[in-house]
Amino acid sequence: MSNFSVYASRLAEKTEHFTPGHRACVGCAEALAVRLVAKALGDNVIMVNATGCMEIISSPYPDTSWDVPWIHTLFENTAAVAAGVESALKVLRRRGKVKDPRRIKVVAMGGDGATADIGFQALSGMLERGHDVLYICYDNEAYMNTGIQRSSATPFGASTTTSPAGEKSKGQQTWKKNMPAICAAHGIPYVATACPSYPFDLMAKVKKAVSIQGPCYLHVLSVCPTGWRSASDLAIRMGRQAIESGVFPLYEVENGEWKLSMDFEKLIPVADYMKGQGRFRHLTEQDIAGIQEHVTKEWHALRKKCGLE
Amino acid sequence: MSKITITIDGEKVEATAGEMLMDVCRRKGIFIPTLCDHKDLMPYGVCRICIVEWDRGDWSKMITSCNFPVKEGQVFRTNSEKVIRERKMIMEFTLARSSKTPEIIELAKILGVESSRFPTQDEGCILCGMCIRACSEVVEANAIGFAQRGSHRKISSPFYHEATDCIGCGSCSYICPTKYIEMKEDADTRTLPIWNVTFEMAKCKKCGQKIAPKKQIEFLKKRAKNLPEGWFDLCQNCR
Amino acid sequence: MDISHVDKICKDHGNRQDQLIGILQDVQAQYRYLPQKPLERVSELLGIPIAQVFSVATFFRAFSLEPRGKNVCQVCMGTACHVRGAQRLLEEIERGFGIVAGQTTKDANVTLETVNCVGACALGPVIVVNEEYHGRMDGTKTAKLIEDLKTKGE
Amino acid sequence: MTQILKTGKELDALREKLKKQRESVKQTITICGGTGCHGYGCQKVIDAFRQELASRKLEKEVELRVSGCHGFCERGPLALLAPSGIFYQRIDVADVPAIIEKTVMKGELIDKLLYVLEDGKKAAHEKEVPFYARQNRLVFANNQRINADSIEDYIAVGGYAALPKALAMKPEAVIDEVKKAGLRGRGGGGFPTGRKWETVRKAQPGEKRYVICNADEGDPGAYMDRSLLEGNPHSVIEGMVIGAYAIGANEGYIYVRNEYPLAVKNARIALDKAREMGLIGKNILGSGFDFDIIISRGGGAFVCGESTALMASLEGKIGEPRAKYIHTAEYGLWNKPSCLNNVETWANVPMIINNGSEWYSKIGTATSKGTKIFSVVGKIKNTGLVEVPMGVKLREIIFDMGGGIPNGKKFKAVQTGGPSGGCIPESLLDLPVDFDELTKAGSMMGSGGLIVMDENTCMVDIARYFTEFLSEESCGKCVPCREGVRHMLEILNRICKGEGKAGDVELLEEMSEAITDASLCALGGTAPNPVLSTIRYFRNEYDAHILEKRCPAGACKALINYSVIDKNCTGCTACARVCPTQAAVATDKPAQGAIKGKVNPKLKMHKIIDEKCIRCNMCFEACKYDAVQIK
Repeated sequence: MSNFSVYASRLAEKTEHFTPGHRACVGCAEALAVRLVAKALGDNVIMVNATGCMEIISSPYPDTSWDVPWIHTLFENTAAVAAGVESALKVLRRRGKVKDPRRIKVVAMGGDGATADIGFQALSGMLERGHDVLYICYDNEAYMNTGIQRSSATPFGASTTTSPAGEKSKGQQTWKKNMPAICAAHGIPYVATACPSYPFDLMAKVKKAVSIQGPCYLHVLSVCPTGWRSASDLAIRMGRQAIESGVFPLYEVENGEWKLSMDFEKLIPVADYMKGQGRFRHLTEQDIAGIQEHVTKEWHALRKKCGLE
Repeated sequence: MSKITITIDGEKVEATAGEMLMDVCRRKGIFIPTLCDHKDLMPYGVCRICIVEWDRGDWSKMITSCNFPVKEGQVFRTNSEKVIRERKMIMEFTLARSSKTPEIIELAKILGVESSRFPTQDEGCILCGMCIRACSEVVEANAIGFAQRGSHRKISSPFYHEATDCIGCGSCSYICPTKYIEMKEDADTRTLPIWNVTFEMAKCKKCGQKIAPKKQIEFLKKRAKNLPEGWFDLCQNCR
Repeated sequence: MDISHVDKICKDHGNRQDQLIGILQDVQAQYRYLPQKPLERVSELLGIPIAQVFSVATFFRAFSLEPRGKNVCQVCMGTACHVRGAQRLLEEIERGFGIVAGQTTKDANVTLETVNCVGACALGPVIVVNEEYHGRMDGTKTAKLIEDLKTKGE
Repeated sequence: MTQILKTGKELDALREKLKKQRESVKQTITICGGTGCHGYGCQKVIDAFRQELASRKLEKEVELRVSGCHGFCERGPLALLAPSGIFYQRIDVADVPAIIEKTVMKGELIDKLLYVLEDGKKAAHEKEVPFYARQNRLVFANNQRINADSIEDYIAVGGYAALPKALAMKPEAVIDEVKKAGLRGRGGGGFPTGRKWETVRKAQPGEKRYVICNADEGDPGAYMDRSLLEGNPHSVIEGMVIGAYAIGANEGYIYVRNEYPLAVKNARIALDKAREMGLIGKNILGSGFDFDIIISRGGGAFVCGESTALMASLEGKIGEPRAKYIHTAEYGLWNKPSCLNNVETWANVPMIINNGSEWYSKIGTATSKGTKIFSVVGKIKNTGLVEVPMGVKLREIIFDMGGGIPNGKKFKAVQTGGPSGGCIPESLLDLPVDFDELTKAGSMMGSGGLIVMDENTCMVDIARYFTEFLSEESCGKCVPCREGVRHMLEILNRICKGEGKAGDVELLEEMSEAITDASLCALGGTAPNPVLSTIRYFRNEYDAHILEKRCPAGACKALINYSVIDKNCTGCTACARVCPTQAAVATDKPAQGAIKGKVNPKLKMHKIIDEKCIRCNMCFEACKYDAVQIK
């Protein structure tokens, strides 16, 4: 699916449901990801949006970027609200108040903090109860909205305001929490990872996820030039490098079956990916070698799960 | 283009003269089912599911909204009993043809059709012609077409052999609404089994990643002018 | 296969796209069917994609992509012929040659086809053998026709 | 030497000259050279005449004309002698010397070649034959007066007189004349021709435009267009030139079926001749108007009768129609304004210009003007082409001109409008034939085929036949037509096989609604007509098939049996000899039937073994003693 590049782009949906004019930073890949997701979802959808960058930038009073039904929720209850919306729809339909014969898709979205940390238990509950909701996590690897504090999704070695690099510290001291694997462990029908640097892959996965009945989880890596301290014109390339280096592999877990979306004969060095980012500037070659080792190990473990090794 | 007012389901709606009715309905959030319409292709009007009733006062006429250019003052009904009844019948026809295709089953359910009263088949292709139209209108490769006619009609490569004009861009596979057209890729090749073609992939001179089928790049080189030397040798990342 | 005829046929038609069907008719008359090579040449000369030429060649009833027999036997299935029993005659011929409509006998002697009205309704039922009209056919006349065709093949 | 005509006056002068030439010939023999008569072997008769005339050195005094179809195909080969007006029918090669010897040279009648009237008297002239007597031949008139391949003949009988007249008028005035005449398209839909021309003239100012003649007569059972184009191609060409002038087109097409080789040939000759004489081409008759016509051959697709499909096929694409929310009059061939009319419509045009709209509009009914050619075929005595004024009753056509049903059978229905039309029962035979009345009865005018059916025709089988035809001829583009008609056929097949279920008829009606309303083109839109009209008028036959598993007409193979009536069987063995499956066999009992009044006890009675019988009808046809019966 990766190389539909030339012609498919002319056939892709052109209507925007996440419209321009929002307040995202220059080069924000997360806003791009939301735009692509909104395109793939179409207009027959209800969005449930946790507090975070995407909520703030898209709904400054009295404006909105959304032309689909949209509700803002708190960090901790996004998944719970989405589950409520979905249940309410069921009831309204039963009572004949909703007459549209189509399935109305309920999509919850939040950042990595709202997903992996604060809203974690609500998410787990929603997945476990089997609501027909697609949960999308836009992972920019820290609390960017509030000023770049670390989250449990911040990668090892990254410098944030709460995991600053200095003489005593080398930045984040723990490995990134593996949210997709955790969600897959709930036994839900569909889990996938995606990145806006591969727009057709991302849109295809969104379309697939909403076509599946039951809870689905999509984890989208979103490059944040502000928080990662990288050049704002390199967000797309950085996303590609994350995938090509194996730092953030693209895969799907459909009914417990793991499938790699993009396989590589040879991964590019992690160092190539890290060198453009200010948050990793302090790391020594030795540190990076350690990270490389970890990434390689994880990559092989993943390929094994996918039955490729 | 002049602004006009038409009436849809009793509501006055503003539109541009000559705009297709389906687009007006979509903008208003009125659900019109369709299986063959695509915004980037010319309207084709074959699935007929998008029919609506055009109210002419003392009589009415069924029209397909995807290719109906609206004019000032026209009145339409998108959910009259007649529309619902006839859509169901057409859906039954389509469902009988593609009884195991998830996308068709889902749309049938939406329209209130659980099963078809006619003998069923399991045809993945619904003959919407999107692949053929994309290939000619968007890609301009004209590699594929319909063969035969009537109930024998099928999509086909010339002579049912290798589609010699195919460049392997995969647009047909991308646009296919029922995922009938498969595209397979491995390390060095891309295959579209339905057109009996396999392509060798060009690789990026710098990073070695696959870019596109070599034939597609040749096709593009002929058409794209004023691009820097070696533009096609590199992948998007390395350019 | 000698495809030089194709160039002449196309030239006679002025290499015009609007003459495609006529050109295909003439190509078929030349080769008794539409082989792939000549069609590719037509596509090239007229600037019509081969996929489109192929679509046209399979769409219209008059064209055959399979080699046809030395003799072409067409049974008119028009309404006038139908009400006068054309179906039975067709079945008789099918039995006679052991093929069904649209097929060619194994010895490539006879191709059996049905046509929708040859416009000789007053003569119905009509059987056209190599463009010769046989009108007011019945079982006995048809039996004779079958015999004649069989002898022609020997 | 062909003269190039530069003005209308030169044309008139030429006409006078040709007329004189024509008059100088003492006698003419006109042989019908239509496809029907060719089927009867008229070519041999023509050759015989030629030889005979040559051997008697009469070529100068007696002109032999091979004309287009005379219409009375039932009685071919036909000959018409002038100036005596003697009409001979069913001519054999052997009769030729006698005709020359007796009739041409001495003016005597040959009794056996005359048409026998119902009262046993013989008719020597066409006018006395009921088939011709009641017709009003306008469009068709010249067919038997001219050599089909001679432009001189056409000019001599007044052809191309309308052309200079029209060229002297303003294009708008020509359109106005056609509008006032009330001419409606003869192809089936009956759209007012003048209005169509006007739309084309006004569409896309400054752009190129086209006129097209639809000679892709796809309706099985109709062949008037074929006969016109074969017999009098110049009238069609003249009509097209006038039409092209009126709408401002410089290019025209004749889209003709390849199944009509003679029509292709004659039209081609006619175009070459007209071009040589400057009647088409550059600066026609010095008017400054350029127009030329190209022949395009069709590939055999009924759907190409649909204007958009025909145009797609002209463009070298597959013949699939498109939605007509944007009319072809505005965006037609190559997206340019295009005017498509069928052969008969074009042939009407010169007449209107020659005689004026007032004259024309007096013929016909209030909404349908002029005459219409019908092909009367099927189970009828006098098959052939008749041209009658609009508004004539179906009964007159079928019984008075057509002579009724042969073999003493009863009339059951008449199918009008081809596969898209419907079946009309006896009770509606007094219906005047015009566009609107036929539509009201659930059928349509179509191109004018009238297929007559007798009591042995099964109406369910007819519905099945048309549905099968349409299912095969559907282009397959849109769902209701491709899938719907196929399922209808499947249901009808079941009914004909005796596997019908209660509710099938209702399901057919339910399907019809969606297929009619939602199909893309008129083929699908009218596809359920045969089914609906037979259900409407012959519901009892459906019920007999479904509920009683019986075919009242004895036509559906699965529902009938062949058996031998013992008392009629003479033991002649004719059935056993023709039976392809040895189902008809001799028993050991002696036959009871008499041959020439005598019973021969040595001959054995025959029987038909039902299990072996394949219902091929051969024994029924072979038995001369009515001993084989169908139940």
